[in-house]
Amino acid sequence: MSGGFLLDAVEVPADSTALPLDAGADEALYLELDGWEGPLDLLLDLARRQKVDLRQISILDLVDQYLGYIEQAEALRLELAADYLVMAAWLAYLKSALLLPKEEQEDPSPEELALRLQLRLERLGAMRDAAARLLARDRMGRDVFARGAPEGLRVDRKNAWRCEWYDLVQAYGQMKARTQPAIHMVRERPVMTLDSALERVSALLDLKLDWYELAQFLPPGADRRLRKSALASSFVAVLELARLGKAELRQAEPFGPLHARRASERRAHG
Amino acid sequence: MAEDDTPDDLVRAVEATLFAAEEPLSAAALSTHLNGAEVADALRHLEAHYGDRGIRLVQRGQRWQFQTAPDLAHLLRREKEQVRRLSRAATEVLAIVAYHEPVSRAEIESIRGVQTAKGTLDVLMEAGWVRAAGRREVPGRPVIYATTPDFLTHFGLKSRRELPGIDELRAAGLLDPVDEAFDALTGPDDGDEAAKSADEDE
Amino acid sequence: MAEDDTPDDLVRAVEATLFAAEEPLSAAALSTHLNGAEVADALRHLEAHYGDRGIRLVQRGQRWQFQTAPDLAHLLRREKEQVRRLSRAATEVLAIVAYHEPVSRAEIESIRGVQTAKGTLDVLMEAGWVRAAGRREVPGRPVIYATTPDFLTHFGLKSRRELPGIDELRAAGLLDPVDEAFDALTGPDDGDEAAKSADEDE
Repeated sequence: MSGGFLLDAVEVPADSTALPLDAGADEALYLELDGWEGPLDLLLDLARRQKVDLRQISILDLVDQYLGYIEQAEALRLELAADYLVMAAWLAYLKSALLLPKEEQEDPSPEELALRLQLRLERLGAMRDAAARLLARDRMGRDVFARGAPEGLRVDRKNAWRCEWYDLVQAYGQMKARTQPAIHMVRERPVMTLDSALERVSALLDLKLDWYELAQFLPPGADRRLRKSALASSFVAVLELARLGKAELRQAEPFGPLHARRASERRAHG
Repeated sequence: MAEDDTPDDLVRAVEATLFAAEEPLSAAALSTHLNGAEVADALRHLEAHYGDRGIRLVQRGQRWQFQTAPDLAHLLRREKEQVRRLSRAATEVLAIVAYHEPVSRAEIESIRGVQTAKGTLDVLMEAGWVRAAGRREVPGRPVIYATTPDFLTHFGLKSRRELPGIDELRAAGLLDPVDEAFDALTGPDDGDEAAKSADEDE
Repeated sequence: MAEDDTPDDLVRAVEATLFAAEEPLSAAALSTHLNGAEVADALRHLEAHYGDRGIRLVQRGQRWQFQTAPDLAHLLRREKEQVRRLSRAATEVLAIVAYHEPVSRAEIESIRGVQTAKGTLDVLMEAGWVRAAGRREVPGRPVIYATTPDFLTHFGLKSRRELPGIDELRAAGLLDPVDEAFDALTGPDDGDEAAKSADEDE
């Protein structure tokens, strides 16, 4: 509600065309103070009284009418919103510019400004007419009516559940397996114990005083799994024999072949 | 009916008034609304006109109203079927009910090792595969659940004995009565009896 | 039309569905409701059948609905005055949105020459006639507004093209911004600037 006239005391006529601009001294001055939505609205109203076709209006006359209107309001000590006064000042400037000789005009020219004002008024006028025509249409609930008590449409969603017997049985088995107490059993497999490896390695080392590669301690013809176990046990066995001073170990490089031989009596006692 | 092509003003007025009315109107009320016009002929005319259409003009008691034709009522309350796969949890619960019925919810939870959301059993009952089958006569009288004939139909089974794999599962010891928690809940004797009675039910 | 006497099943179904619906229905929604039936012919058939009756079948936007014939307004209005009164500001803003959509608040204000109170747009949005329709991709990214299908329904418009006088307004350039109209009027011989900006437009 910006830009309205802020007055309650003045009578408001039902019809805005009752506004007399050239009111005589004893004629009542009616101002439709709440009716306008800003200075452009007031200008449009004034222009409409001048001519129906906004392209034909006289801007100079319009300026005079607006300024006259503002003067009257001021004479009545009506409090005018600032934008009405700003518009009045601008229109006063426009009027003086329009009356000046052409060569003294500034840029943009007053004709240009006047044309722009007229275009704005035309556009606002067009929308005002459009709004009126829109409201005059057959409106739902005023001129035409929808059905008073429609039954309404409803779509009930119903689930058709699916499950296969395999899913059912599998779910049951897996669930049972999940909740069954767990018992872990280690499968039996061929191993060479540390004791038997110690025995075996010692016996071999005692045969001759020579370097043996670790692989030579493994039982010939053993299957892969037994060889693994025998390798691990034999390795621990040679380490144990070395710790006891009964064997010597040698390895040329990291990860190279590991060799062992019986410790000589001399070195063993030395 | 050639007269239908151009309904007269009164017929049109009655038609529109009944259409827009929020409740059925008696002939007298209609007449009052239409400035005392005689509406009986118009009502008969409209009743005939709408006789074989998707809309009917019907008289209920002394009052008239439009409604959709009865044979089209199914259009107003349509059911839309939505195929949905049973969730894993629901499948497990269904399996437990099928293998162990009748079972209480506590027993189901004890077998699954997790709490059973109430919604899971609801889904199975909505699917029509599980039903409440009375109460177990133990403290608290819990509701017990069993499968339905629809369950057998859906899985193509003549009886629960045909449940594929049940013998294998039993042989594998997967159906042995449960753990200490279950025994503690129902008492060792009850547990045995329940298992026994479940067997006898078949 | 003799064919009217015995409407076929699809026509009856469309008739009943639209009659029972609480909201206008698009042809697509109707078709979905009727298991994918092709409803365009049935709609045209019904539109013609109800052309001169007390009830009309009308298209508003993309949606169809039954409503009373406008010439019977005087019979129905007395009990059912339920249309909210719009302030002049709201009416103008509504017209500007309808004729210029999509339009930003700044553009509305530039046409009206005054600031638009926030409440004015709110009233129109609350009435369901105007909605926010995204943002304009210019600095500040202002929200832009457009009308809704309910706007068309309320004012009895098949589409925005039926807005009163919109063709004339467009032809007269009255829906173009002042700057554009100014350039169009003054043309290239109005000095360098106009010529330049005309070039830039191309």
